[in-house]
Amino acid sequence: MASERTESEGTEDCILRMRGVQKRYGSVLALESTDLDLCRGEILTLLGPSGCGKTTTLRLAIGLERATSGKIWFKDRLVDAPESKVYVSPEKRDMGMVFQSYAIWPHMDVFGNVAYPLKIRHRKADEIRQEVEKVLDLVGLAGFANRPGTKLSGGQMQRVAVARGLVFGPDLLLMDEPFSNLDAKLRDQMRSELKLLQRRLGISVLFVTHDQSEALALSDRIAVMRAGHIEQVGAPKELYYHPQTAAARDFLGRTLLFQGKLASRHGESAMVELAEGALCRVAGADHTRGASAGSLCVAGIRPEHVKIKPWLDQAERTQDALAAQILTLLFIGDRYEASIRLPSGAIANVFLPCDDDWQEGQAVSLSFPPERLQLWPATGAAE
Amino acid sequence: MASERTESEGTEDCILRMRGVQKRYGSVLALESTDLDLCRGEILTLLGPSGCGKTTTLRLAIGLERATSGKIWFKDRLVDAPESKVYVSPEKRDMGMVFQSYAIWPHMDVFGNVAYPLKIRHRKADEIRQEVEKVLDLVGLAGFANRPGTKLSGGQMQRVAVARGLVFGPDLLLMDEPFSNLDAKLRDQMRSELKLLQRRLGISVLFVTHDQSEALALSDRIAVMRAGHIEQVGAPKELYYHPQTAAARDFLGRTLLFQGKLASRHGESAMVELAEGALCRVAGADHTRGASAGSLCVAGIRPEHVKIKPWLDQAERTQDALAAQILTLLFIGDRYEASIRLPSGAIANVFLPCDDDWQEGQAVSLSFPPERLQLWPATGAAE
Amino acid sequence: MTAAAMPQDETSAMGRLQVGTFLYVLLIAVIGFLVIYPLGTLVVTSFQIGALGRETTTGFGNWLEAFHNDQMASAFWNTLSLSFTRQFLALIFGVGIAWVIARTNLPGRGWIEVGFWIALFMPSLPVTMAWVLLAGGKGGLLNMWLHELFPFIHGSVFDVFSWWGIIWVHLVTGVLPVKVFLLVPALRNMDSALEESSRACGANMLKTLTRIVVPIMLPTIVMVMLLGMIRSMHAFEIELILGPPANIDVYSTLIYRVMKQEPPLYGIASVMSILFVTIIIPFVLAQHWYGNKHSHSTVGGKFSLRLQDLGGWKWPIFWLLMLLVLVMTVVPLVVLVFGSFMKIFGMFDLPNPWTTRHWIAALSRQDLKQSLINSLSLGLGSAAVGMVLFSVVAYVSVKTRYFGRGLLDFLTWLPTMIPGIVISLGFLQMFVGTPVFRPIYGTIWVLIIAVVLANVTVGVQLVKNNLLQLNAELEEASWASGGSRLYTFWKIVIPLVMPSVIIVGLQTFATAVAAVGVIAMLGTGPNQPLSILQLVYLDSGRFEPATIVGLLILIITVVAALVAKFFSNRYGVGIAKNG
Amino acid sequence: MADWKSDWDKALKDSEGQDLNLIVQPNEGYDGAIAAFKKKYPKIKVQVTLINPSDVAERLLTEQKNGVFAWDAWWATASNMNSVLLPAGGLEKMTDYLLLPEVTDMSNWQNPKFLYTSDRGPYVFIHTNYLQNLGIYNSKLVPGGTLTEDQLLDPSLKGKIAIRAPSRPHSGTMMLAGIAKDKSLDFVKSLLTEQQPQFNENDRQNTMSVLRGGMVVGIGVTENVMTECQKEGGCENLKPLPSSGYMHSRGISVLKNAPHKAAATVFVNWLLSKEGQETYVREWAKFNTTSAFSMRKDVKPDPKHLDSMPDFNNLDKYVAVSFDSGEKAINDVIKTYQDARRK
Ligand SMILES: Nc1ncnc2c1ncn2[C@@H]1O[C@H](COP(=O)(O)OP(=O)(O)OP(=O)(O)O)[C@@H](O)[C@H]1O
Ligand SMILES: Nc1ncnc2c1ncn2[C@@H]1O[C@H](COP(=O)(O)OP(=O)(O)OP(=O)(O)O)[C@@H](O)[C@H]1O
Ligand SMILES: [Mg+2]
Ligand SMILES: [Mg+2]
Repeated sequence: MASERTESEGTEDCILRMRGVQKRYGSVLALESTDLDLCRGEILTLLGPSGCGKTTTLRLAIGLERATSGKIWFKDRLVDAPESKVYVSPEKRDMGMVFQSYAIWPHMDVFGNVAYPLKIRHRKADEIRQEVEKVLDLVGLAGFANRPGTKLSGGQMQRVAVARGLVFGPDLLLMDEPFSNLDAKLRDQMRSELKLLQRRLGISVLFVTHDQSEALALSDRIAVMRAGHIEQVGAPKELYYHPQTAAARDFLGRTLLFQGKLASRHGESAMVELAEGALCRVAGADHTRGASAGSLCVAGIRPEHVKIKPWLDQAERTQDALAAQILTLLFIGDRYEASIRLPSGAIANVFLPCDDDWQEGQAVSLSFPPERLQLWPATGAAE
Repeated sequence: MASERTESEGTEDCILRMRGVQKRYGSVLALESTDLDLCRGEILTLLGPSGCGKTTTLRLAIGLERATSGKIWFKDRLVDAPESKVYVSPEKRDMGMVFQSYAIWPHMDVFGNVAYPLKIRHRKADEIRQEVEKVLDLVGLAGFANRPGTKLSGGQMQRVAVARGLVFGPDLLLMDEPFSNLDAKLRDQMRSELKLLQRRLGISVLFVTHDQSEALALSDRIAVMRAGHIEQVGAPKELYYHPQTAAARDFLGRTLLFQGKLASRHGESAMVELAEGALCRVAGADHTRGASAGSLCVAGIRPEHVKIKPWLDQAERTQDALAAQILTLLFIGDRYEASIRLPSGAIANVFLPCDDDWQEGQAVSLSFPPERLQLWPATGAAE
Repeated sequence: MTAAAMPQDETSAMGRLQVGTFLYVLLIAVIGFLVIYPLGTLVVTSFQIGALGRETTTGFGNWLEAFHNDQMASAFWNTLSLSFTRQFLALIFGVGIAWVIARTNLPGRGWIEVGFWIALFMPSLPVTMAWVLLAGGKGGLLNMWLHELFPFIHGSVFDVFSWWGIIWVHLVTGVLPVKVFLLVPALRNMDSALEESSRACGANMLKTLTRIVVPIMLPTIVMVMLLGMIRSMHAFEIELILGPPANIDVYSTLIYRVMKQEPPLYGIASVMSILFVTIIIPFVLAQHWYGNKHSHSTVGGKFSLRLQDLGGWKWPIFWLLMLLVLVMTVVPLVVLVFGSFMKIFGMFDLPNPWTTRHWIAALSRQDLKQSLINSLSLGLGSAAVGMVLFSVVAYVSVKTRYFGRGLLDFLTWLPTMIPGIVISLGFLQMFVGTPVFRPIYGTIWVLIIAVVLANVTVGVQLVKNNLLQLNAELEEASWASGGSRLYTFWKIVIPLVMPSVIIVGLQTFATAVAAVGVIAMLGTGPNQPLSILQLVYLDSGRFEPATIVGLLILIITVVAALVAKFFSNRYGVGIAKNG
Repeated sequence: MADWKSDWDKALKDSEGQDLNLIVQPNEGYDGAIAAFKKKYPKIKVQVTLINPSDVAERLLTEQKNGVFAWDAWWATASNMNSVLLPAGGLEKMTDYLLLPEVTDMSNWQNPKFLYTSDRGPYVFIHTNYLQNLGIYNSKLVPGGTLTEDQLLDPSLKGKIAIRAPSRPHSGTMMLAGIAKDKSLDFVKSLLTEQQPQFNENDRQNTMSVLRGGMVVGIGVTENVMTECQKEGGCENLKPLPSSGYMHSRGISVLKNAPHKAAATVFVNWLLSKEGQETYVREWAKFNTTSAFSMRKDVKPDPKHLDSMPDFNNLDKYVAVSFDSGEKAINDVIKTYQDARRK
């Protein structure tokens, strides 16, 4: 939806803008020079491995940390720029934040915690009660209003934190893994409520999650982070199907990688001789920057695009299919996660639908739709 | 695998046994009379909505809470029985526990935190260093040994907590949502490490998670909890395909529910007239306790079992298929999550593979394999 | 886009910064003045040679004299050994008792805590005399009873006129109770998960205490220990009574004697005090350095509070502590109350030793009511001013990033380092020597300021350590919700540290109503409190009504303690609500 | 002389509405006397501040050094007035304040040589010189039932004497100064060393060690205890120490730059008048066992207090602790004690 704006220099519908922002904790460089734009009304998700700097980015955005260098604008107002000694404190920024560690105030009950942002804004007592009840209802904590903040289960605490973030409808809401301790049902529900709320109030959300499907389902755009910098920003599909870097590719969804050699090129597509023994046509994106025929390369494909069929007959064997064997079948609900052994002995994980009767030890054939195969340089680590 | 043992009175290979255990916090009944058996070498997962008493169960098992009533045995030794004033304190039970709230000690560095259980057990310094390094490596925190416990990101703290639980190889390991703040990759990795470790050392694990696929993938058995009691215990597949109660069914995976009327019965199968307008044969489990023809009922099916095809032709329409329309398509990585509108206007969520080109607004037909349809009493809430 | 094109917030940010900085500079200037001035007068006095009232000259005579005083060495050694021993004992038991009260399911822990508070507030001179009556050599009642019961036992089994006797009386009258008093609120502010995870790792309760709880709490414990050390080294009232028979002199009694000599040798007292300060300063700096490095937040956003189950130890510990509280409070109290109904305290040999006339005399004094009102105003005023000031200073020194806030922290240690009898002189010089204070000189406000300053160390340090226990995220969440610094301070920080603030308020109240030295130096007619009546009686050799006034003061303090308890149950992380 | 009346009237008039800031030693006896003064001069607002002489001395000096002159008069035992305030020039000449002829007429007073404490000037007016003997012994524990002053050095009393440690001027020190005057300083030295006495700091405690603790002699005990006890029918074997004790003095002074001179004038004149002294004697007798009498010849002493009345014509034979001579005697004792302890 807004994927083209990734590199654009702040247009007027950009609510948060970071330029060259860097953050250092003592000797730890938590965030390398980072650029980020968040548009009005958008949900942007930061996705990345643990410790990559997601929380740090959020804390910088709201002003709980001061950047080591760089500039941050909020609503076209410079809010943090160490070089020119500008810094606007968090309470002046009028954002909301849900903390990864909840930050429930232990001396207040649930109501007090949630009502707090409203009280600061001098809302009327009546209104506060109504609003709080509404939002507690929304997070499934109706009836918990008078429970002390410390006498809750983990998930309940997290919901209090979420309720507190949602209750006052800030222009920009920062949410740091807000649903990590909730069950799938509740999480789905809250996710859609969040989306509704966001649509209705037109607020922007900077969201952090480690859950890919959550990120993909919720976000207008996703920023994939790694080791303190942003690898790629884009709409979910764009990121999923057109990762620019190996890190982005590997982090979002799985990819089966096959070592091989570029046999030949024919216009947009190329023929790759896989080390596993098949010759495949690759018609997807080429990330090798036009490696020449004969050079080593890697062919990658999303597991769900691999066509897997029971190995019925030797005769059926085609040049572009691989023979493989199911090692283990792991039931994960609506499908199986299967480990299969490739001819070379390498192991790959794929999903199999539950409809068919799969057996451990069964022989299968894998074939790869050419347009789903992508070409990567050989340095990419094999899965 | 061990599903038959659910109700059995402690056999010798049962490491933890709870009978009629109840826990009350003041006026809050956190756990109703609960029976639970955990076998040696088994991974049993507690799965349930937030606040249902999972953590409480774990705390009772290790002795951080004392039961209000009931009996708990660990390794055939009575460890908690308020009625007969028996109580064995946590340190004497020699279990390990990973806390939902991490509980990292702020005055120690990562090494100190992880080494603590070993130091308590008077291991040699050399051995401790080795063991800690090994386990830190395993959780991806090699190189963090000297970082203070509090100067870590959320996920890193969680990994320290996991490492501390794993390091001393207790007979029974209690893990309370240990991976909730980790990204999918790390989580997969740790999950399989845990399984390996558990197989190698033969330890038992009582696991809490809110993540269904994690529960299904990891567990030997799953106990579905709701509002302070255990709804059903069983092997993953058993639970998924043969839920005994509506709660178990609804919590584990999704189910599409269709209101209808029992038209007739033919041996094991029944014909149901769906309110949506189709007449389906239901050959799956019957949870109505043999409701008679003519009574109201609900037909349920897992979304992944619904056969969805583009609606090509009016002529194709069969009696057992429903016409529907795709409202929204949500890309969640390896597939779409689609909201579809049924003839009655009701909305259902199903998954669609990414291979095909689906469009929002597209008309589709849904058909239901009879053996996948299950019959539920009419009181079951519609999705 | 360039920065120049953006509207900048610089001016307002700078403006706010300056207001804050101004207030900060003001605060540090005021505190600095208030604590350094008295110290400065000491330095000046230390160079004034000659007896008070006579011609004085300037020189090093006092310094030479002080160093030539050969009682110093033994007094110093006594001071050190006595202080270390009782602090060591008090710390071991104090930490244990505080932990049991704060974090376990000990029955009646709330009341036991109040018991320790009361023990702390018992009037020290009468209680010491009560112990003399009970265990003062052969004539001690305990020894006599023991002899009656077991005729073969002769002599004094219990003797407070001894090295251990001094330690014992110190322990029960203040040193041990004060540890419990100060440590309990800090110990309450700890996430139970920290203990629980230790026990889950296989550590028993004792190991958990020594390896988790104590190390985490160490900055507070070190602070309390240092404070205790300083107090111990200053203590002289008990040594003054119990020391001479056993021939034990301590440093502070030396200071006391030169102060009370006629004419007093303030120069030498000043030298001795300055020596004392210079010895203490490195420890204070070390403590400061250690505290900064090792403070840990123990109250976070996932705080949980669960009491540790003492199991079978529950009742034995309960009875043990009850016994201790009994020995600390009820036993001396009974002796005192009985004593106050005796014609002559401790004279059981009279034909009819009992009388109510001391009570009648004390209670029918005309100035009793006014003194009572004065005591209350002084106590409440000091407590109120103290609570506000201590909280603000502690907050500034912990939670802001101003340059030199470490200095502020250090400054608050100074008043404690100077022995109380000496510093009231410094206060006097400050109040009369500074024109700003002239208008309030002679009013109750000078007394309030003096009492507050006398408590500034314990007040600021306790609140500070409590603040350090709060994880930054609690405040951050408030800022993120739009709460200003002040609002956050008021709604989040203060309620969380309130139990400590109340404790220091109570401490300030108690010292205010019991104060004598400061009152003598700064009090004037209309605002003289009850404690001065006690002095009146003592100086006319009438110990019995003096005891009665002491008991009246105790009653006021106990009422204040109960009120404090009532309120502190309402604040903080809320363990009290747990049962 | 003739115009004392107009000065007095003027003082009376000026004093109306004035605060009289009075420093008084914390002792119950003063209370009633001042109440009587208030009753007589209701227009003067009397602010009484109770402070020990030794505490207030330094305070007064400090205030005066800084230009704070808050006090009018000081009524207390006089040693601090004499040894601290007087040499520092902190007092006004009493002679400037004394107006009433009945006061200024020296013939109304016993032994005028002992009315002012110092040769340095008429600054501290003593209205009562009284004897203190704050020493007791237990006659039961003395062979023969009586003790003489010489017997204090008897080896049988070794370790049986309780002395309030004479490290500073208080009853114990003054008693020893008296003994020194009776005998010699060396006698005291022996008493402090060879007799290995038990030193106590607190007078009450010192007393109790004789009453309950088995000590034979107590030097520096609480004033009223022995008489109280005997009044109640106990302590029959307690006897006063055979020593002339010492002479203490209670007096009045006016502080430098007294802010309410008129009120101060009225007060000192009233206090030293016959009426004032009678009031003092009456009130003092209510709470104390010594010194309820006056140097005024026309004031009757309280009959129960005659024991403590000195021989007015022969005051030189006592250690007069508030006077220049006494100060020296006391310092000698303290020095002796400190020297002894150093060994
Ligand atoms: N200290 C307490 N006092 C009162 N009630 C409590 C306390 N701790 C937990 N509860 C309540 O007990 C119930 C069970 O709590 P528990 O922590 O076991 O839930 P849980 O299943 O672990 O939930 P979650 O997935 O959210 O962590 C909850 O409703 C909770 O509110
Ligand atoms: N106070 C601190 N001092 C030093 N290093 C820190 C501190 N806080 C965080 N870090 C480090 O900074 C890096 C980024 O931390 P951050 O909290 O932003 O990670 P994150 O992406 O939120 O991770 P997670 O998913 O685990 O929460 C991490 O490597 C972390 O160890
Ligand atoms: Mg984070
Ligand atoms: Mg939980």
